[in-house]
Amino acid sequence: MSLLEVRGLDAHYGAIHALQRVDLTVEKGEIVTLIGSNGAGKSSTLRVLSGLLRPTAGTVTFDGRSLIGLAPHAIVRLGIAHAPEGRGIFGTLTVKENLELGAYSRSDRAGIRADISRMMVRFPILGERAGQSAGTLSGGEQQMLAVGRALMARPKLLLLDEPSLGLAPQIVQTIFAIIREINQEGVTILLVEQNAHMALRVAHRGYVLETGEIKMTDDARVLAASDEVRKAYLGIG
Amino acid sequence: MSSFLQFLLKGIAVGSLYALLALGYTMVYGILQFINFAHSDVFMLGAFFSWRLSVLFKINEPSPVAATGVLLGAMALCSLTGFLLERFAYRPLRRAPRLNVLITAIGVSLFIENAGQLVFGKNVVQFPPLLAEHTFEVGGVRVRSVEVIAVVTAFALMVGLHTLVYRTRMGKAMRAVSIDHNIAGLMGIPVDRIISLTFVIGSALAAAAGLLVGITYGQIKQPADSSWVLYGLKAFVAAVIGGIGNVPGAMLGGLLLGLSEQFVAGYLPSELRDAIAFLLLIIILLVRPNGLLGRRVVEKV
Amino acid sequence: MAALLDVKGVSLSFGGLKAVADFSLSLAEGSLTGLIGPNGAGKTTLFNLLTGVYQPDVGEILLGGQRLNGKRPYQIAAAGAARTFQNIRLFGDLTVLDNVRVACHLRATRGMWAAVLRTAGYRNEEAAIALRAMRLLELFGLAAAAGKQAKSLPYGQQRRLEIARALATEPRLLLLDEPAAGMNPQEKGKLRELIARVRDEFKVTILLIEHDMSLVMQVCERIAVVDHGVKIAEGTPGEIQKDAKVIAAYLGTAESGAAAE
Amino acid sequence: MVTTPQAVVRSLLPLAVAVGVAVGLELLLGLLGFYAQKILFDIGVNIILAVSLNMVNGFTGQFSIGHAGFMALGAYGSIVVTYYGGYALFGDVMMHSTVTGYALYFVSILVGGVVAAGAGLLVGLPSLRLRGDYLAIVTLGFGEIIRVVLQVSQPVLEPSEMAAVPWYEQPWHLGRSLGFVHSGSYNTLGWTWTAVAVTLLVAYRLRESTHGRAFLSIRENEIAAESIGVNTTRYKVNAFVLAAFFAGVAGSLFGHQLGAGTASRPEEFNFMKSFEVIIMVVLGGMGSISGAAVAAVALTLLTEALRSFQDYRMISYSLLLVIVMILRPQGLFGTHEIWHLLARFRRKGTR
Repeated sequence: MSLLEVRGLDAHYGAIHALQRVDLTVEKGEIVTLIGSNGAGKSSTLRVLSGLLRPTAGTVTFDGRSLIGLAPHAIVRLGIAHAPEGRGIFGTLTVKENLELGAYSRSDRAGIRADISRMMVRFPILGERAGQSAGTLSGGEQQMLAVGRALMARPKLLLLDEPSLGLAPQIVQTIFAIIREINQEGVTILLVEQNAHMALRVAHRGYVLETGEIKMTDDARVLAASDEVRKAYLGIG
Repeated sequence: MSSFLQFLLKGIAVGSLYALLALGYTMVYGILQFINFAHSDVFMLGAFFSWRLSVLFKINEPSPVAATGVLLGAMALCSLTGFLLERFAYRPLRRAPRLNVLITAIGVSLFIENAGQLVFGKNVVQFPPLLAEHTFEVGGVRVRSVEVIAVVTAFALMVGLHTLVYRTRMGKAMRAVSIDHNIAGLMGIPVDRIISLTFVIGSALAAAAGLLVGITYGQIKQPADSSWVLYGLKAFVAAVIGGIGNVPGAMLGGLLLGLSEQFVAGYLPSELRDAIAFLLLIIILLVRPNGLLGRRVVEKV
Repeated sequence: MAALLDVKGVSLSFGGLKAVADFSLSLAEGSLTGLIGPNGAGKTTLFNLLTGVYQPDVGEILLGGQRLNGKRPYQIAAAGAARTFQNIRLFGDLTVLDNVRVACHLRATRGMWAAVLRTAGYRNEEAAIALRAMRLLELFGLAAAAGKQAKSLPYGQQRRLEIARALATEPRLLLLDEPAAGMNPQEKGKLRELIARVRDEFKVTILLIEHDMSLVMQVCERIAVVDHGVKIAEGTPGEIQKDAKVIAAYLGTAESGAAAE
Repeated sequence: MVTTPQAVVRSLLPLAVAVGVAVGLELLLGLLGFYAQKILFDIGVNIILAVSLNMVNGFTGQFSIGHAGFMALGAYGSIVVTYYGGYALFGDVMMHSTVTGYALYFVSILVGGVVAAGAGLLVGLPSLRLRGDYLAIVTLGFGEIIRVVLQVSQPVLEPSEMAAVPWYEQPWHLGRSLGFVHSGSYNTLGWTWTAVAVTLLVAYRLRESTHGRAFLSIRENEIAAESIGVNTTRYKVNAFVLAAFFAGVAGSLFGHQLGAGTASRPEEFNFMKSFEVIIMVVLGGMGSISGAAVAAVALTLLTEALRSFQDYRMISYSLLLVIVMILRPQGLFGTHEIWHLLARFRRKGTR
């Protein structure tokens, strides 16, 4: 059985049909990426998975349990963490408080403390800035914090929405290296990216979304080589 | 000089009650961005519950133990009221336009006032003497013991709230919810439960304010008397002056308002006292739209 | 040709973050220019600067020689710049027709008294407004939906209505913020034709933010590329496609850029 | 909607009907009892209040919850004209049922409106910087300030005292918290309902015009409104000024009603009065002129019908308000006019 199974998902924003009969699966241990242009429904898919958007039809099964109708906090408890688009850092709280909030669903104090220390080793900048309010971090640092904070929940599945957004190329490289690392440590990842090229390089499989529908799905290398994808999403020409 | 000191002390006494009430407004506004108009009614209920509890347990003589008991009882009842209020009136409107929420709050407020009128009657109620009344003379200034106790109680509760919000896991969750409901949910924070909790805590503080007002003035006016709403509105103004959503701001605003009222009433026609809050509000909002301790919020386009 | 829009060394910071840095751009009258760059590069911020939602920290913005610095959005609209929004901002409860009619307000001259007294001049003007609004709706294929509430339209039509509304202000400069977002290939094809047609029929200068590369490359004469608030390249579509800096900005590394060519 | 001759006729309809009703009422005046007159009078004043408040809350989507303050200014402003102005004109403070007397009354209504409109400008100005609830609390506060200031005014001058007080100080003698108990009962149903007709007509024509659409665009999306050239600041202030003017007119009528002796007390204009008007606007539907008017009629009648159940009246009102907000958040008529809904209903019927 797949870790995540989505069948026939539909979602609306008012009159706007954001998702139409979306099917997708994520196997344990994979990195799966959703690519597509702005407004194609990538973020909406993640929002449904983490309970922020109520679907109008379809089923979502995670680890054998249905997620439909669950509140976001209940979904976190089941093992899905979502690092949202725009990072969603609590700017007026300190870096350390942000990390602590990431572990809100856990009650093992010692484990949380150990994980915070681990995050500060993995992301040294977060250790240096632990007592500062998170709003003073740069874009790249905030992204590190967003990823670190999501990992604090010890998720089975990590949803990452546009981790490269607005970041300089070197930092994007770093972020993607971290994504691969996290995956090798056993966290399954569903990655939404506008930077299709990077996403397809790091992912095992990919889905191409267009106007709320899945247009294509395949092995990431196959997608990266496909003419259609190269033309539409791999940039230029 | 002695009258100056008198106004100062009285201002602190009244101001700390405003501050206690302002905390409830500021917490709800911080989390849901709306004026909980019914907060002044929870405050009113706090006074009436205290009175009824005293009558029920036949407390006719001053007793600190009994007073504490009444306080806790009133806090529990008001907390329940606040919880029900949020659950059944406000939660269905979580995604509704803000004007709707505001109007619902006004509706709930009118409902509680008029229902309270039926339950508690329409007469001024003599408040039982829960605490012994002493008057001290300090440097030509009269100080009432109940006022001192009111100020001390109010400050103790405020310090408690401050600790809760800034030192505990729950407080961290409350602050996270007030920044962004969705993101807070993604952290695994049960947002609805935190919102309920905010109402419960704010209502408990309002109950305390209600009891303290009863003790201080010795009598309480009928539930639908406009003075209750006015008191509440002024407390909200205090919260805005201090910077909405900001706990120390609410305390600062409350004290500032209490002091200005006492000085205005002392040196100018006393009827003007009720106008000063709003005058202060308009001036502060025009000069510092986010209040004294508030932060600037950039609007996203 | 004289420049219609002249952006001279504009910068804007939010807190410590430089959203737009020393940005310059000059648009010839009647030109159709694309503004591209990765998400978060500062393109929409630039639109907000051009339309007075934000004010630049330094630099100068000129429209037809008129300085726009310090002007409020409605004044800039009056000066001749109209825009659409990335996250559609229609008047949802109003009808489709009213969404366009309200934008005709800008060029209306009759006052409130005339409206209350329903003078002949006012009635003529209202009739002219209604006529013009209907024409715009016809051009955009929305005439059949004129009486519907704007919020009830599907995505693609909402985007088109926003463009129609912007045009109703009779702009000289039209700023389109991701007009193709959320459209399917057929709708995008139609949009491409529509943009070209709007430019020719209304004689407007167009600046277009768009992520769909094929659309940008086909419809634009010139393209400016922004990354981290800085303009990293400007030129014809052909030149841009070969620019190493652009490829790096989009693809992370130059080496992988070659693979995508 | 294209302006056709039919449209003009239709837009004239409310005025024609209402003036007809006004004249009819005037003629029937002798036949009606005091009580019936009072109810018709209250209905008229409430319609003006609700329709005018709707210009701010319904058209532009701003929160004004201090409408009673403007009404108070209108009432006091106009009474000052008929009382002190009347003394200057006639040498006594009696009511003069003459052409000059009624001309004076007409002027006083306008003065009441203008005084309130001036205050509307003052309140409208903060709306440039304040949004939503903050604006609401400022409007409410402003209303309260007006009430408190009226309470600290000087006692009304008796004719014998007039000479001792210079004319420019006289308007400050407003009767403290007792109220201005000496106003003449100039107002009649004819005056009231003509004012109702004018209010409805102005509201309707304005909303259907390019200016009205500018108002509505602010309610719908302020940033988009600015982007298409609507000076949102100016229009918000305009809405406040207009709404205040008509509230002032309503106050002028109210201040000169039959047996007005006890009416114009500062306490009459507290925030409860403002809330009553809001309830009408909200129940009728934000932005719906006919909705606000119908709600004003219904609630005024209901208030009378439930007068002997006073205790339960406010309870049921407030419950009604909460239930409507939860179940039908757009109000009974939403942004539609009654005839739109009727037309839709008819279409459904024939299908």
